[in-house]
Amino acid sequence: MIEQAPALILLVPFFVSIFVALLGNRFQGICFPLSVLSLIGSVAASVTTLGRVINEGTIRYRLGGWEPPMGIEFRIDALNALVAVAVSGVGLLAAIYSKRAVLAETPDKVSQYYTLFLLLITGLLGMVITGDAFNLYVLLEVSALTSYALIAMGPKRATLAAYKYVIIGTIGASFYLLGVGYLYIKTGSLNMFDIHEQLIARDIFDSPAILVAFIVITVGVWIKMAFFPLHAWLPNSYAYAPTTSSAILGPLMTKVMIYVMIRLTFTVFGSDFAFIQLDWSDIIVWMSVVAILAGSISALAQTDLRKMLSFLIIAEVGYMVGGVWLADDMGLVGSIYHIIADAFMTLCVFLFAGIIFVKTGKRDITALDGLFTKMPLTMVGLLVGAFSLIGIPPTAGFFSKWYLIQGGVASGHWEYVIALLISSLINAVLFFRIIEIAYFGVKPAEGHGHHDSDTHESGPNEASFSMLFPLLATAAALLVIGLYNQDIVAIISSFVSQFNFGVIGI
Amino acid sequence: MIWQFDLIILVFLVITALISLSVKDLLSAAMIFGVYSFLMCLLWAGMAAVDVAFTEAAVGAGVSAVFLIATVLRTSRRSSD
Amino acid sequence: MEIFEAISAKFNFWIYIIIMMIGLYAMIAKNNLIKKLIGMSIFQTAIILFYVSIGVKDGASIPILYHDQVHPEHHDESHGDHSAHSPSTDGHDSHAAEDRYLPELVVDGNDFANPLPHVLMLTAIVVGVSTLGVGLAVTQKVYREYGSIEESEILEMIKSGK
Amino acid sequence: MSAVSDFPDWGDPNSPANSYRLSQHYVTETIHETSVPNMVTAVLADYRGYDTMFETVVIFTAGIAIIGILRRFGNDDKDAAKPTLYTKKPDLIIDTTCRLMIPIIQLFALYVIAHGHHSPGGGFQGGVIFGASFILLAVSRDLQAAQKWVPEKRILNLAGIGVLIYAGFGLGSLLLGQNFLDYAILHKIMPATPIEARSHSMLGVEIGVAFTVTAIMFSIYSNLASNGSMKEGL
Repeated sequence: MIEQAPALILLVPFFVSIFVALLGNRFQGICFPLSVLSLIGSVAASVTTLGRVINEGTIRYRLGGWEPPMGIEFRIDALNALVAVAVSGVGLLAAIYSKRAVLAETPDKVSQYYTLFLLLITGLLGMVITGDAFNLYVLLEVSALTSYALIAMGPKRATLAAYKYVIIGTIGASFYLLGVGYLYIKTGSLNMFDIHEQLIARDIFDSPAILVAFIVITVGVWIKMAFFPLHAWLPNSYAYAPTTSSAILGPLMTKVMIYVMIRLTFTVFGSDFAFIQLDWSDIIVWMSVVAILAGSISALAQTDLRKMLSFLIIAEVGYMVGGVWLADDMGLVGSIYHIIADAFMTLCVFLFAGIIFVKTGKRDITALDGLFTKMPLTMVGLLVGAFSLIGIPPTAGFFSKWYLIQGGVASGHWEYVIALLISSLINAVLFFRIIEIAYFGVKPAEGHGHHDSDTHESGPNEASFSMLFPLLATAAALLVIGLYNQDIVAIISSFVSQFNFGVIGI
Repeated sequence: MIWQFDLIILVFLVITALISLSVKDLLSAAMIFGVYSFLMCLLWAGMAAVDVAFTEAAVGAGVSAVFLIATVLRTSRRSSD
Repeated sequence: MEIFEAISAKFNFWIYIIIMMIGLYAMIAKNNLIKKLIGMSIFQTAIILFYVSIGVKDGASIPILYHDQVHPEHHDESHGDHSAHSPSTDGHDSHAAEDRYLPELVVDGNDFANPLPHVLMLTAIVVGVSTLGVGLAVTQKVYREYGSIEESEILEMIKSGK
Repeated sequence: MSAVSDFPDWGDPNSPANSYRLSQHYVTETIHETSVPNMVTAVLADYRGYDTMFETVVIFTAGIAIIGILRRFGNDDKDAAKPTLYTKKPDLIIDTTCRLMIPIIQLFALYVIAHGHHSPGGGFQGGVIFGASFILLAVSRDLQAAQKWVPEKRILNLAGIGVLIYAGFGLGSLLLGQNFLDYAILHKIMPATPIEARSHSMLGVEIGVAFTVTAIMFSIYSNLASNGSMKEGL
């Protein structure tokens, strides 16, 4: 069974999603346990695969038994395997959280919700492990269609956001498809690695068609990941969607697209083309600086908790795009590490926002009033997530920022380093504001500070276990990722060291 | 493949695309979109892509147009632009 | 004259770009939600046109083998047409003859159009109609919530705090 | 746009995309390796079968997504959008014509599905045509009449079973010790040689696709046409 593990990563949630669709209407109770079980299976398979990748190097899995340029293959190296573990892990935690939230928010469509949820994770995992450029497009559309639906199932305001997402998401995916077509017309191949070999063999890096392909693919992927000038669809979609949807889309969708960008830039086009021949890294790093600052400052202006977090995602996307385009080993390591760390920390804060919304029914940050006494454990979870977003050791966020800053210093992009520090400061302001409200309560205008604490019932009023457990598990995961950063970075470096940036190495 | 024939269809494609986007009556827009899909299907059949042409005839000219019409009749038929 | 030839040899590619721009313009600039979706479909079919154009070969047939090529009882009559190609690939065929279907049949690659873009575009058409369906469903839900499918009217409703 | 001038001439058999071994292999070797004359079907269902499986999943997802977005269970018709054009009772001519047409359309759809190996067509096209026949029924009478034939629950089961058939062929080859979707190994449980097993599995897979597409096309139509209430169509 172990050599089939790469396929099982996504086949388990895929099969179970169909069973949920078939049986879920009749036996609503089985949806949740089946989903959780399948994601446990998926996590197990991806961890097994990661173990094999570390021991044996790149795994190639031929689907249909055909040789790669003819058939489709999975090619799993350290980068894929690591991201697959993160994606399935985040999926599992969000699935556990979903138990109460789905019943509360979409009570009559439980089976459809879980089917779409599992198909979304299937699509994301498929994008992560596939080695075929066109297959990536198909899976991109699987995950896109599910996310449109998961957002549109929300309340009134979510539908228009979902519509905008349908239009912009389709533009992004179509641009990607167009770019793949340009590559195909020049190389005649669809397998990512084979395209790269063909590009070298035919020596057509100078061709304008390849340049256009690169631009079109990159812009398409940027649209999907909400890189700053192209981010218009994201904040409303994530802020108004059902809480489980934003808990799964917020951490995963953008991060997987960043993985796709890294994979296409490095594996298909090659670092020589992207960094030495084009030499655009200065422009793109400046764009990411703008993205970081714009995301952070817009977040500062929000009073809606989830909208604020959505703008933080845009800033985080800026970190990672900038980190990749620093054209430096440390920057790339930092970006990949940040994909994993950010998936968990975004999950952490979105789970927190979801718990608050389900418990109090309010979207505003004033809902956090006096939460330390009411929900102490929930606040512990938030604190870890917030510290990680701010970048306080020993959480994961500190180490990813550390590597990114090192990369920025090594490649001389000081503007990026400064933007990162400013953004961390803004995060600190944001979260200390939340903590202040949660600890001291909102002071009424009259000045009787502790007036309404009498009206609240005293004593803890925690969220149910199924909601609290994933939050605390995520918080623990953040600490673990932070503490074991050396090992994770060692795995990442085995991927990064293949590429030559022509600058100082690690 | 006769290129004159091809060119004529391509010109008609551009014209139908423009018309279907500019008429104010959405029901007509949906119908003209069906025409557009059918022309596209002819073009592909000429390019020896019979399977694709078959699919486009069934999907683009048939089912998509029906979906569009169903939605137009369920919402509003008039469009401001 | 050279420019004219450069254009005429690739007029398919030029027109696909025109259609794509029309679709993209409609997706971004139109105010009506259904018009935007029609624009989206036009945009996607333009890309499909581009792919199908890749697979075209002059003088090539549809990518399906002829009936009498495939059925061995008729094979003798048709064999003459294809014997011209056989010397080049004979040695390649002989050793694996027992695990190949119809090992004596030789197909010339230039006789048939490239099937791969067709396959990809079948998938893309399916994706297109799925996206259109989901988009229309979202449009109907927007209409149910706001009573309008004009984007500007809906945005005004949101702004006025409804 | 400047990239266009860099493209190979239109219809050039020696362009990279057409001359590379990938396309040549599909053209020249398909018949030997899979015993299917229609190369498009062979590439679709075998060489790139994994893509096609997810193509089916895209359709399935769209169906479920539309139910998730639009469907209203129960009787909350208060905010239902009424159709702007209301249709009258069935017309005699339309009714009779459709009664004649629908069986022929369905027969043709079955032919397209089953004959996809030898002529243009296959599960997807046949499925759309089959679904269209139900849509025609719903248009010519009303949604209730079509619902009597194909109730919503049965539609969804059919769609799920279609995907399961496809994935089941993959799972079968996985359980027999080969990679996912490697149909050749299925000759162990089929009365056929490994190469013919590929051909037969493709037929099975096409039937799975057809199930899903038929079901979902009708499901999407009935949801869109009734604004999610499944009560009155157009």
